[in-house]
Amino acid sequence: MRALRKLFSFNGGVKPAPHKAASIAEPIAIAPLPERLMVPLWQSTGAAALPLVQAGDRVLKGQRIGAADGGLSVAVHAPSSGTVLEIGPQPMAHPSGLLAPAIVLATDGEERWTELEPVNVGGTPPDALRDILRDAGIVGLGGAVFPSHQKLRPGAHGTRTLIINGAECEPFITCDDMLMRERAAGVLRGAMLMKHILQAREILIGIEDNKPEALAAMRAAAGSEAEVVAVPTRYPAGGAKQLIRVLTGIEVPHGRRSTDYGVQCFNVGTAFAIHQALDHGQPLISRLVTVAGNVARPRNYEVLIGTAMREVVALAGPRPDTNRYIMGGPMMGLPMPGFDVPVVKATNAILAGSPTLFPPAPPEQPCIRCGDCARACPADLQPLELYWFSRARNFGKAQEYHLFDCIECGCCAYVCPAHIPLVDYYRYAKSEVWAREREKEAADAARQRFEFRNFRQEREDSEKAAKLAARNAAAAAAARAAADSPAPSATAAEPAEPAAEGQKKALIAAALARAQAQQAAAPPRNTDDLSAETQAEIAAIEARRQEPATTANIAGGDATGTSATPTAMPAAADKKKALIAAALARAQAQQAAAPPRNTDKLSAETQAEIAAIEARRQQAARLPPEPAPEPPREPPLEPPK
Amino acid sequence: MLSALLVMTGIALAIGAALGYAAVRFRVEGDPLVEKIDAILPQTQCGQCGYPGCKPYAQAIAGGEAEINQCPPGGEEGIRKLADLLGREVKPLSEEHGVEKPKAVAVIDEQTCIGCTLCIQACPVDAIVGAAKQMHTVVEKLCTGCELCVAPCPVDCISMVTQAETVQTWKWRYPVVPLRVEGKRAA
Amino acid sequence: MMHSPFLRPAPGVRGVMLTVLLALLPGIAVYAWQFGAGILVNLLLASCTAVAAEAAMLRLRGRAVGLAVGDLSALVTAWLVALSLPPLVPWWLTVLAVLIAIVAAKHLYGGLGQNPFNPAMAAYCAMIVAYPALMSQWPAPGQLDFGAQLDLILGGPRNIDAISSATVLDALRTGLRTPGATVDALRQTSPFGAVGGSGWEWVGAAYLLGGFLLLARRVITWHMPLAFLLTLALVSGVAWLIHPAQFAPPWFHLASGGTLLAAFFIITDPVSGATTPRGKLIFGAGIALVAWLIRSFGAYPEGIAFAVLLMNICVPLIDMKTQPPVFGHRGGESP
Amino acid sequence: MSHYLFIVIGAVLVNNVVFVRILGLCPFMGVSKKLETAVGMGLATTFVLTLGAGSSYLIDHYLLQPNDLAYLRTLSFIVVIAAIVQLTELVIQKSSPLLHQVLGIYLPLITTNCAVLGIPLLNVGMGHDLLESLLFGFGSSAGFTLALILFAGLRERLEGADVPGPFKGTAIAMITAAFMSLAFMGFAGLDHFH
Amino acid sequence: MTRQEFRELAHNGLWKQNPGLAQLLGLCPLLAISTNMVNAVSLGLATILVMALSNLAVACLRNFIPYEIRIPVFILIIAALVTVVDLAFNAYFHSLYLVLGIFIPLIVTNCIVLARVEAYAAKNPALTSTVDAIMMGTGLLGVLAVLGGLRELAASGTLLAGIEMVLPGASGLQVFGDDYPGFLLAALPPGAFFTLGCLIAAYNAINQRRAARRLQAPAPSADGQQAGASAPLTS
Amino acid sequence: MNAELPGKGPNAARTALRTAAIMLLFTLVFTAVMAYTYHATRPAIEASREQEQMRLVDEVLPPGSYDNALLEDYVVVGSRPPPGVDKGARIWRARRAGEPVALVIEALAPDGYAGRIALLVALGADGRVSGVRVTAHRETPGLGDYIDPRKDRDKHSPWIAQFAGRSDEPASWLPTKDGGTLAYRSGATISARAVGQAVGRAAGWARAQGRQLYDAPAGSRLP
Ligand SMILES: Cc1cc2nc3c(=O)[nH]c(=O)nc-3n(C[C@H](O)[C@H](O)[C@H](O)COP(=O)(O)O)c2cc1C
Ligand SMILES: Cc1cc2nc3c(=O)[nH]c(=O)nc-3n(C[C@H](O)[C@H](O)[C@H](O)COP(=O)(O)O)c2cc1C
Ligand SMILES: Cc1cc2nc3c(=O)[nH]c(=O)nc-3n(C[C@H](O)[C@H](O)[C@H](O)COP(=O)(O)O)c2cc1C
Ligand SMILES: Cc1cc2nc3c(=O)[nH]c(=O)nc-3n(C[C@H](O)[C@H](O)[C@H](O)CO)c2cc1C
Ligand code: SF4
Ligand code: SF4
Ligand code: SF4
Ligand code: SF4
Ligand code: FES
Repeated sequence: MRALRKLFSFNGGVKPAPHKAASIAEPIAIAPLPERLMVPLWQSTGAAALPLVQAGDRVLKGQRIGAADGGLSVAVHAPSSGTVLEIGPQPMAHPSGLLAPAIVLATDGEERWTELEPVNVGGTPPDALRDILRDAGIVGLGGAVFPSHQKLRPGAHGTRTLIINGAECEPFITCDDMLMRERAAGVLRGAMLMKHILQAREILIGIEDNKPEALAAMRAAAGSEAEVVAVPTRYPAGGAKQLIRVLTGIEVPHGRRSTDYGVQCFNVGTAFAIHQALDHGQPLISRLVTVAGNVARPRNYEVLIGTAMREVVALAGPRPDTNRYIMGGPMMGLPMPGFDVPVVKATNAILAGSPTLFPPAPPEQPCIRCGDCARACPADLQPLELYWFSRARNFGKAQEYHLFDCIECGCCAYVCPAHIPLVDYYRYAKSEVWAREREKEAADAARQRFEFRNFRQEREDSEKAAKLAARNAAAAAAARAAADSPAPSATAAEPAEPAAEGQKKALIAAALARAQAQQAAAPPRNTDDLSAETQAEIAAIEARRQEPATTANIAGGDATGTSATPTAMPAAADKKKALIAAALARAQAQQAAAPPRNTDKLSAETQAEIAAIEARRQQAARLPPEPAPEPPREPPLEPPK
Repeated sequence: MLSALLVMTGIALAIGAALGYAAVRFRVEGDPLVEKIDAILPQTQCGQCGYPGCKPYAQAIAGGEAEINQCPPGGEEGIRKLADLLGREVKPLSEEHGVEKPKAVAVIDEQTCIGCTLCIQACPVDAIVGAAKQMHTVVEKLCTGCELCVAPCPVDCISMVTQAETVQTWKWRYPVVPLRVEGKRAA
Repeated sequence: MMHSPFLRPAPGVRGVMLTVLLALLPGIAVYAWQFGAGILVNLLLASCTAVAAEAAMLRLRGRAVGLAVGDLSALVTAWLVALSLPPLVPWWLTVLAVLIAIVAAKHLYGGLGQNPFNPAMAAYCAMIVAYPALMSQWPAPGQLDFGAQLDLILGGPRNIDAISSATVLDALRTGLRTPGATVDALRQTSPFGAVGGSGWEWVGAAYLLGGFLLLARRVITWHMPLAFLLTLALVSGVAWLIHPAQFAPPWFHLASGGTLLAAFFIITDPVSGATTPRGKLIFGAGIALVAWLIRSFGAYPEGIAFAVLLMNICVPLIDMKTQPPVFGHRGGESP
Repeated sequence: MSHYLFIVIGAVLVNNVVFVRILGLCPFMGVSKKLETAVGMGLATTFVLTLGAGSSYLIDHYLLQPNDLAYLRTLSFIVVIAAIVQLTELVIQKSSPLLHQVLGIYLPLITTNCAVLGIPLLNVGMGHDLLESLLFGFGSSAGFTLALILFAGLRERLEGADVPGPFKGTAIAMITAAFMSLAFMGFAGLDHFH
Repeated sequence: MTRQEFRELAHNGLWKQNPGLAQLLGLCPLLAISTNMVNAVSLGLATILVMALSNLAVACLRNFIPYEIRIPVFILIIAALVTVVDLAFNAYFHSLYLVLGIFIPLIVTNCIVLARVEAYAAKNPALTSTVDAIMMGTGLLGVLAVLGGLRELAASGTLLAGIEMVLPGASGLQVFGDDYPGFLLAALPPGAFFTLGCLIAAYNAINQRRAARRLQAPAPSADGQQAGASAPLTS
Repeated sequence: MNAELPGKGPNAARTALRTAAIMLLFTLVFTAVMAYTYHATRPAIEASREQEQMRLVDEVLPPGSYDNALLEDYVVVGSRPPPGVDKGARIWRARRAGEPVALVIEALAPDGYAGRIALLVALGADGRVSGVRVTAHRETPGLGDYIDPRKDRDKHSPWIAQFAGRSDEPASWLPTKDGGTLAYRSGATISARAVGQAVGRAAGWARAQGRQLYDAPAGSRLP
């Protein structure tokens, strides 16, 4: 035994009854293969994965079926072999109860693996390793599902200490405990791999001292490679910041990354998953799930991602009065909107709830400012002030009181004598703040675009000043001609006049007929002189038009899907992606050529679109103002000013 | 009587001269307030406030010509922020300027669009793409929902579609406070 | 929908308030034993008024009546009002005071938890300003039997000199205005007991007992009582050492008037007091300082109620300026 | 010495302009919604009021009283104060743009703060000399600042309170002011102990 | 001036923009002097007088006042008129003058006076300006009277005590019996703040109820008005 | 007060002159108005002021008991005031047919419950107190303010009336509670004690002065 490490402590915290004994009585069981698997595309903090398969495709176990989209996204994989039934909105393990796009598989029972390629870790550069982890779908299994490859970048001053989080402080949950007991070697191997990638100097494995077997198993596996430390049992000792504090004395402030302080923290499950991904080439398609609560036989199961929770709980024998599932522990867990939501990578436990086990919260009473919450808060916040301002929707003040330092551990609500759902208020406040930030960004972008448009209009006006006179003459002539035609020049903007009304209807009818005719007869259109960009745009729009049933119209009646909208169907998404890529390339080329403009702050995608619009403008400027090659098509409207 | 006139004359002369001089000498230049107000406005540029855009409305507020409750897209939250900034009382949104609506984007019915470009010209933020006689499309991300393109369309093919929530944009609800008894308001 | 945490073992506001009521019982018992059962009549009167007013206000505001009345906070307020008023005030004065506390100081602000001022103390201050004569009539221990007390409470004729012996604080304040009077000389006179006012020492001791119960049950923290009592002892001690003829000794300040009731039951009102640890220390010390100033120099003999209100005013600023450093912002051991 | 101390204590606490003398209430109610603005207004008022008290004394003592022109007090005081406000603004603008940014918008409001005229008039009524006038002016405006800042703190917190409908806003602010002035009555007597 | 204009001004001054209840201007005299009804009404009348005169004067002279010195000139005019009123009170209502103390000179800084001069009289003709001033002043007077009455009643159980200072020979009313203990607090500053707070709340309540009724009444047609008119009777 | 006016050309000096001239004009006109009003109301104001003072004097001294112009016939107390008398106070002399009738003294009780109490004490030439009136005090309303007859709840025999006609030894002018002879109300002894002592001191001093106070020339200052 080594000399005892000096441990630190954090303020606050609570000691709820552990309720862990029941589910560690039996070893981990493998959950049977379900007939149907629902793999949500959105399973990490970043954007949803982009689907790589289509309905009807056959897939193999472990095959990548969704590709990472952006830095905070990871891939998703087929948990078993079978056929893709559909890709579309499905129930989601999310408290909102909203549907989210998922890939639904019908399993064929063959469990046929795709080809797995173990990685030669020593011979692969770290960047490549990180890409491999991303494509293996590795996210943090401690609950936050943050992509692990992002956390595996050494900080500015290198990473000194790698902390493996085996604290598992929440009541009821025992999956990490069982993992450490049964698969200690794998966990340790994963830790060693991470140490290699991070170039860390030491590994500390923190385990709450109420798990003696896990401690023993990990100590046995660790030998001299890592130090296994028993930490005092106090919720939330497993919170990354709290564990780092306890083990190293370092406090990582909000908004800073722990790597900046030379520490990084991973869950034991994550370590094991990394071991599997690199040593066996096996992507993250299953995880350990504690099934406990209102069930006859609480136990840990290894469950394929995408299995319906109802089927998992059924294994443990739910009691008849079970009325809800909770994903996660009783302190931080989320209530599930139904029994049929799928197990996702974040599902460390499913607690079956009943009115007696988790009774409905007592009615909220007014806060009496007793300060119990502040004493319990491990982040040293003043939860009562956060509550006061969140409740009053005074989010600015709430942020002044460090709303975003709250780790949503629930200690404050646990001790609150007034039974206030404090964490809900903070979550509410946080999501409002985020929404406002989104709005603010949108407003800023809109302002820029508005100013840019005004600027452009001015420029165009002055450029065309010379031509204006001639054009005016032409326009006047056209207008006069139009006035003589059967459709007089009343504008459509005067609906009060019955004549105009009728005329409008006629116009619409005509336009409709035209549009349909156009559609029927393949395109002999006047697009020949359009630029490639415009044509690409039109192609995209055409494509969309051809697919009336696609996109969000089915999902929730919302608008069209840009690439970021998860509701986009794969085919459309693919096409769009191609288009966007093209546009991007174009835009970049254009940017290189053109002088920098006040649109630089926009995203690449938006810039591409603006570029397209610009191109169109120039095009339009080149066209005669009243081209009218097919006189009847152009309704007699005022010439553009 | 004379002494009174003399004393007040002295005071008045001194002050009148000082103020008159100061008034010309130290003119206040520019108004950073407008920028601050403009930063709060939602930049929808819809003109519902009665001004041709957010900036003019901001100038009107700063000049004391406009009330702070005329911008429906900014809604209650916007009014609150303005009241905060200007130290005024929060008021409900002025009814004559419209009502607060959930955010919507314009969608062009592409079957019907005749490509007249009128909406393109109407859109203050260049959110519509398309050329003359090509059917047009709204770039959803850029659309601020100002509805300015709806009226000019000669074939009424533009409709405003409210944006549905997704799992990512979902907001936690305000926890309900079950304190109020329904129907038992003070008479 | 129901959200995390799903375990909620906390006792509820009712439990907290019930503990406070229980902790007041020893004090009330000794009070009644020393000064007669009249105080019990006042307590009953105050309780009924408070519950009725609370229910009426909740109803007027369209809130659920049962739950909010059941939280017992109105009873705490009512008892504290009754215990701070002189025990022989006419019934309407008690009723008026409780109404001010519950209606004006509490429900106009939205009820429990929202009032910036301590309702009981607001009512006390309003009463001493409005009815200084009635509010300075304190009986000596064992002076009147229950019948006589009841008669006075119900509005019987008041022969002031027969019923009232000024409280020690009052006697000291007024006595010192007589040229040549000294604290020691004054303390030989009747209302003074061994340390505080005679009879009051026992009541104070019983409040102390209740206070320890509150501390043990973690309803209150040590910060406020300690800061309050220490500061009071300190300032009065220094003044007494400098000028013993003009200033009362510290133990006298600690044992007399409402000091001990205030230390554990009044300044600790969680709703209107400071909430941060440092804030609580400042709050308690501030009350002690202001109360001593008013006792020694001001126009009102007992300054604690005003001091509480004055510090209530400062609470938002105190809380704002004494936020403890948030986790990670301590700057302590980060590299 | 203690005489001067009593003047200041009396003006700040015992006879607080706002709570006891009931002067300067319009800015007290109007500029106390946010702490920052309250601080700005308080500082600006303190500056102007102290200067105003001094110069009013000088005008009264050297111009009006010798000429038996007491009836010109109101007029000359207010005009001089208005001028001080204006000149302060100019001086600050020139010497410290930062300070001007903080205080600028409050300065014009000060002219219609009746404490600014009331305190010099009270000075005359109480027969203060120059130093006393200055101290009284300073103490009163410090009392105003104190009241304003404390009130703003309370109002910021009250924003979250579930105040009954008709009382929301200024009504509850008035009631808060009522309790504050009740509390300040506790200071009675502190300015003249024996 | 049309009837319509007149009603508009009256409604604004008396209710919608009531200085004491809605604009919260001129609070100091409102709170300080309303310890009893006689004082309150007297000061209110003095204020109306000053407001009317100064609005009239400014409305007449507005074309001669350069923009840059408008406020000093306004103040000058108001201060002169206040001094005139002050001297008149001193001469003819001396005991009242003693009671009102510095609050007569303080009408100068009474924000409502300057506010009306600046906001109304500087832009409008003499007649409407005067009417505006009188209406605003009357609005303030109404609040002063109510406030003074309530406070006097609560504090001493009387109404119009001290009226003999203004109308020799008249006498006040003892409303509550002789053994009314009196609620002294009402006469002190806290009582002033509290009572005004309650008045403002009542004002808000009336406005809110009216607004609610307006919302309930479906159409602004004739029957809508009828519903509005009959509601007070039934409720 | 804002300086945000439209710039009317760069000639600051001229604008300043012009505004100054207009300002001056307004000042002159309105000062003239004020000055005129002042002169017009002056007699009325003086009259009112005298009336007010006489009203107070009348309360302590029967109006018919003297025939001189009382308000003009006074002496001023010097910088070292005698006990019970205010600094710089006036002492008026009432005479009938040139013979001393009474002194009306501006007295002061420094030790009221809430500070100084200003009094008007009328002392007959026979050594009897003719009447006492409180002119300014800050005693607790409802408790100590009974010393002011307007606040005294007992309107028929106000507390302050008990001084009238007394000629006994001022030393006994203490509340009964202190063994004196003065009544007091609702236990508020301090105010009563303060007033009684001040009246006693002032009266004692004035008596000790004898005719000296009557003989000093009108308007003169005592040492
Ligand atoms: C209150 C709280 C309690 C937590 N408890 C645990 C825990 O017991 N075990 C764990 O591995 N992670 C826990 N986490 C998550 C950790 O903070 C952290 O996200 C995780 O250890 C990082 O590892 P990962 O990226 O591999 O998931 C907790 C987080 C919070 C906010
Ligand atoms: C002090 C004061 C109190 C008032 N109280 C009421 C009132 O209780 N109810 C009311 O309808 N109007 C009240 N008024 C307002 C006027 O009567 C108002 O001009 C009248 O109601 C016209 O308003 P309307 O056109 O909105 O009906 C009050 C006005 C003042 C100055
Ligand atoms: C708030 C308050 C104000 C008081 N004001 C006065 C007062 O103005 N005049 C007075 O004589 N006593 C006043 N008293 C009463 C005295 O403090 C004291 O009780 C009374 O004078 C009894 O004096 P004794 O000790 O001589 O019996 C007041 C008491 C209190 C509590
Ligand atoms: C420890 C403790 C002390 C309290 N002290 C008071 C008090 O001094 N005055 C009071 O009105 N209520 C008191 N209460 C009750 C409650 O907090 C009070 O009614 C609220 O201020 C009403 O919102 C106390 C409650 C507790 C738990
Ligand atoms: S524990 Fe609950 S009641 Fe106590 S202060 Fe915190 S939120 Fe308020
Ligand atoms: S949920 Fe947030 S505020 Fe509450 S105890 Fe945890 S960290 Fe603190
Ligand atoms: S209403 Fe609002 S969003 Fe629309 S233009 Fe005006 S300020 Fe901009
Ligand atoms: S597309 Fe229409 S609704 Fe959207 S921003 Fe442009 S004009 Fe406004
Ligand atoms: S009246 Fe407006 S500040 Fe006094």
